[in-house]
Amino acid sequence: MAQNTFYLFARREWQLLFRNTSALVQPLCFFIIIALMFPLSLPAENELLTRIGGGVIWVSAVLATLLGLESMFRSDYHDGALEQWLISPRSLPLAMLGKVFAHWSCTGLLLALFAPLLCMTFRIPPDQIWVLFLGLMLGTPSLSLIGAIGAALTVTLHRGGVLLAIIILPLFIPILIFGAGMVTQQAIGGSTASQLYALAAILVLALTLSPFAIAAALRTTIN
Amino acid sequence: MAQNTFYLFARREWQLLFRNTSALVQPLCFFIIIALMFPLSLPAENELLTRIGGGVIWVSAVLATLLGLESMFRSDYHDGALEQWLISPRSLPLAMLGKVFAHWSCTGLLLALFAPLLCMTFRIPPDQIWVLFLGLMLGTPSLSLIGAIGAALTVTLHRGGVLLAIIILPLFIPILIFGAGMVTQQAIGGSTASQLYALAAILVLALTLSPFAIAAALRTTIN
Amino acid sequence: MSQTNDTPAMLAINNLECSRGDRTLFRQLSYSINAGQCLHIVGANGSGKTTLLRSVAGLVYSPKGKIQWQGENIQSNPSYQSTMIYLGHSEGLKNELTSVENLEFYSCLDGHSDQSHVDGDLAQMGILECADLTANKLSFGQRRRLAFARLLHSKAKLWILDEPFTGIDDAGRALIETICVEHLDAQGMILLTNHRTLSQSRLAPSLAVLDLMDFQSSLDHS
Amino acid sequence: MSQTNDTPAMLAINNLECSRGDRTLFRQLSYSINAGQCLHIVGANGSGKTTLLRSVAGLVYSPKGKIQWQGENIQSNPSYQSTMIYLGHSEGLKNELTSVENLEFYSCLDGHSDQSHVDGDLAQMGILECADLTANKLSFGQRRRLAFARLLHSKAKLWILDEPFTGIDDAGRALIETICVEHLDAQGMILLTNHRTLSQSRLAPSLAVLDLMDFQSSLDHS
Amino acid sequence: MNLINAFFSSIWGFLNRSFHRLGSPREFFKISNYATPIFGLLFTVLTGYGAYLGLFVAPADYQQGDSYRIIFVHVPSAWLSLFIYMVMATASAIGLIWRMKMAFVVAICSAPIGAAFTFLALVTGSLWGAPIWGTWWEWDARLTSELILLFVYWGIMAVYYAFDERQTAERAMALLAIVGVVIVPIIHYSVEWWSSLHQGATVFRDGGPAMPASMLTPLLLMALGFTFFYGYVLFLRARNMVLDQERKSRWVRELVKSSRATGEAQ
Ligand code: HEM
Ligand SMILES: Nc1ncnc2c1ncn2[C@@H]1O[C@H](COP(=O)(O)OP(=O)(O)OP(=O)(O)O)[C@@H](O)[C@H]1O
Ligand SMILES: Nc1ncnc2c1ncn2[C@@H]1O[C@H](COP(=O)(O)OP(=O)(O)OP(=O)(O)O)[C@@H](O)[C@H]1O
Ligand SMILES: [Mg+2]
Ligand SMILES: [Mg+2]
Repeated sequence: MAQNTFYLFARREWQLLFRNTSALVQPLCFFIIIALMFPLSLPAENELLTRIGGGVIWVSAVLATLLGLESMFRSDYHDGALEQWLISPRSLPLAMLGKVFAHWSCTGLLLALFAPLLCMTFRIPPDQIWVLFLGLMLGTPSLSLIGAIGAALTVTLHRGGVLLAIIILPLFIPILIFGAGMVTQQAIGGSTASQLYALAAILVLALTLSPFAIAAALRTTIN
Repeated sequence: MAQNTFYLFARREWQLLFRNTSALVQPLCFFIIIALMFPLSLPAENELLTRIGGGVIWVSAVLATLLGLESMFRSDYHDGALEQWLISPRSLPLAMLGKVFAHWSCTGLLLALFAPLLCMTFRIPPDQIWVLFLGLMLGTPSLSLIGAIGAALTVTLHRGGVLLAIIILPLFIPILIFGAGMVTQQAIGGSTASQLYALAAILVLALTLSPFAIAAALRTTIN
Repeated sequence: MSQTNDTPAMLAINNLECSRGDRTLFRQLSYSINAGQCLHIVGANGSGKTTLLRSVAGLVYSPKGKIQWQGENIQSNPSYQSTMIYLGHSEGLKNELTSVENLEFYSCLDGHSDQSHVDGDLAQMGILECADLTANKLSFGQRRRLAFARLLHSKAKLWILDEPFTGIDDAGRALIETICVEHLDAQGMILLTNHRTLSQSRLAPSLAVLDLMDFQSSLDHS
Repeated sequence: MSQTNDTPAMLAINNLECSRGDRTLFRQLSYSINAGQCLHIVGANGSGKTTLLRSVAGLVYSPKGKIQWQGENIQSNPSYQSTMIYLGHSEGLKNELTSVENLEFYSCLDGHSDQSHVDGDLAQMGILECADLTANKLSFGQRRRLAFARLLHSKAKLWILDEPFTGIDDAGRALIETICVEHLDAQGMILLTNHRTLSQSRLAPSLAVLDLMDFQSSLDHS
Repeated sequence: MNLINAFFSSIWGFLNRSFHRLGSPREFFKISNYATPIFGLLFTVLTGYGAYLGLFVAPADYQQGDSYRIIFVHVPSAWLSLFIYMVMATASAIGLIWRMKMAFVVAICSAPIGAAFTFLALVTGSLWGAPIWGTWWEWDARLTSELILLFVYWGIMAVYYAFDERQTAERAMALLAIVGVVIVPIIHYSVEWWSSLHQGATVFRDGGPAMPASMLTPLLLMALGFTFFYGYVLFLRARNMVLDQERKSRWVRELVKSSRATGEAQ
């Protein structure tokens, strides 16, 4: 039954996400549009874009994740589904892990897969692209997991979206620093190992702890 | 009665916004956090930040506005308040203008007032700060007005937030280009008049047309 | 349907047809309501009662058929909108505002320039103790009562009430019936749905019943 | 309150006190329910019925008093949770999923490995025609019926139903009463609220009534 | 005077009538029976001849050699991406104002075609840019605004498919299409308003086209051909949509019956 819970919730989330196919590509489009805003708002110089490209893509990924998080539990709260999960005998942390996994697979994973193409338009050299990709693959699951805690904490609040951003963005910043730092290091020919390990460590921590934190947050806020 | 409608809706929005004071400063915090993410994710060079600072602040302002837009009509839709406005004899465009005005006064206006401080931390020269401030004061009302059309169109949709971003960001981009372009022009000593006029023209257009578009969008999506 | 054709009806529904998706809910529905009448719409779950009420309120537009108020179409007709109130399942209350603030807003919206009656209205609906509670703290029945408080001082002639008695206790039901009777006595009109018969209630004397079933059977013939 | 003390009650509420904000809703509420019993909780709007039901469901925690299931506290007690179903005003249906998908999810959640009964359940609740409509298109009553379809094949012993008959037509009410009676006959337990008396209904034989008024009067004494 | 009056009123009457005929799905379907093959034919002839002239007859450019010949695809598709948007916005406005079903059909069927032409303009432009500018992508005003146009098209389609009630979807899409129309002048004038890599107006400019006739003729032929292609695909898509929307109406059922009958007869 335990494995089932994970699958049950992941499948439900996928069902909801695939219901309108446009919802599926939306985080991706959003990511691209944000990343596009920069070249438009900066002085037109090629070399500038190449230098800041990695950072811009990381910031876009963080913001795209953030925008998707807002709606993660909101409708479940309003239609009473959340209550039902809380009083069900299923393991809530496992259920939430399933939900977050499905959510990530349609946001973070997609972003990471698409980022290399975006990098090319910024004329980022291939070795840096590779590092960026690796960083996103390791970093975005942590973003989703940590972000879900914030989403759970703010679900009952009116205008929770903005509060969510404020409590979650500071937590995202270490991931952002390591991820973007990797690209910068690679650009100056330094070693990226330490940042890589840090990202991996954060991921392991997030994977083991945040499901419980999400469940606890939901239990606290719903009553 | 006409003037009243504007005031009635603006006051209601302010009541809601001031209800929890933390909601009030949230767009501002969000704006600051986004703007600060960049220095963290870029190679550490002072001169780089000064050059891209204006663009970064504009992008942050656009994103902060966007995040606030999502919740603009959502709760009114869910609790049935929107229906009541639609069938009331009051002029819906005027009511919506009031609502957007109150909304802007707590997001765009605040951002514009605060932006100069942020600029100083990026070491942007005072003449550019002045231009940036002017641009934001002219540009953010248009952002709120145009964004509200998108918010009205997507209010009934699940995961509307991301769709909202996709349909609205392309429309924001001209404003972004003009606003950020002003700062770049000022930096290279060019004339900023044409961008200024463009922003003013967009604002006049948005002020006159978008209330009707918002009302039409609401009438379309609610049934 | 007994209609006297010499006095023009206040609200006239003419050959109305409503469809949702592929399904036609009812067809060729004609009815008119005159001052002082209360029309009770009955029908099974999903038969289209709410859709009918929303059409009359102008929230749902159906290209087939006409709904007229004093001879004019109701679509974007401000003189109709200012004399009509619709209360459905969602009450239109803001969770973050208190009961008083919520009621004051609607009182303004309905065109009252003076809001001093609000406290009295809350007292009359038996929720004065909740006056300063934000609406999300109210119980289900208290929310409904708050929504109905709007009727107490309304100048509207036509009330459209979707299942007004849901979630309301016996005392509240008697109260609402009284309010409705007073409204009817003042030549008001009421359009309502309710799953229980109202023939035992105080509304009975001015009650007319419209069964949506009658307009569905015609669907099979075509 | 007549209680036989020799058989241990299935569900025992002991000296429960619930407050919301500054207000104490009820105090020193003790009651126990045995297999085959249906407890009807009555009280005016805002008296605390919903709060009591949510406490028993484990959604509201009150530090004063105890709620026990077969002698164990109900808080985070999986064996209790797997034998209890709570249906409140919000049905927990996802607007974007169809009726079938919604029901299948709950059937999985309740531990059924096989979902073939879902269509039959919908038919029994009279909403088979809406099987492939997404839930946001259902009428108010159809939503309620869909929520109740979950009870048909549930293995839960204790049903907690908050105003189960709201928005449901006469046929549906008879249906739900029948389902409840069958559940009680199979030694199930029901805790429900309803604003109308149930003494005329088919539930009457196994009905007990708990008036929250009785536990509010004690508030004045203290 | 009277004559002129009569002349104009008869023209007005004709326009009015054809407007209303086109407005009825059934009439549209009848007209499209004839129009579709004609558009298809015109498209093949014009594009074929234009391509022949462009690829084999027109002289090679003295600077760019043969690589410039991509102009015969790039410019028409870029023009069409804007033209189709204008058609879509106009149709949307007509639909919203006169509640005309067919206008919405035209608008929503145009969106993917317009998006396709925008995409084609982007691809051919960057293919062309690679040898000319030494880069296949540049964040410059014309290029970026064209990219934004692609997103606007996508947004419009996303909005249409996000609603499941058709009436709502149509009207929401139409509103967005009208609001988005600001992007068209921005794209068109971008080369003048911002200093841009992209070259300025070459064909439609004051003082006539800055292009030899041997290049201009195939270019215009191709553009006309592409326009007929748009009309052709639009008719095909619109026919399908009309049949789907009106599947319950009597004339569609009769149509199906009769086509079955002829199918069986054969
Ligand atoms: C990805 C890159 C490109 C994009 C997105 C693009 C986009 C466009 C657009 C939108 C137009 C129509 C403008 C209007 O009608 O107002 C246009 C026209 C044109 N483009 Fe490009 N273009 C690209 C690259 C190029 C290149 C590399 C060349 C050759 C040097 C070129 C040559 C032309 C010419 C000659 C016209 C016709 C100008 C006129 O008379 O209006 N384009 N392009
Ligand atoms: N897209 C659709 N396709 C088919 N049927 C639909 C669609 N949308 C709504 N419906 C049906 O339309 C009807 C709407 O009914 P409405 O809400 O008016 O019912 P009602 O009489 O108020 O019912 P209740 O007593 O439950 O409140 C429902 O039967 C619903 O299933
Ligand atoms: N923060 C608070 N301060 C004071 N009173 C509160 C607060 N929150 C809730 N209440 C009160 O608690 C009660 C909650 O009642 P509950 O929802 O349990 O009532 P109920 O008996 O189910 O009523 P109904 O018949 O209307 O459904 C309400 O009277 C409400 O006004
Ligand atoms: Mg209904
Ligand atoms: Mg209750």
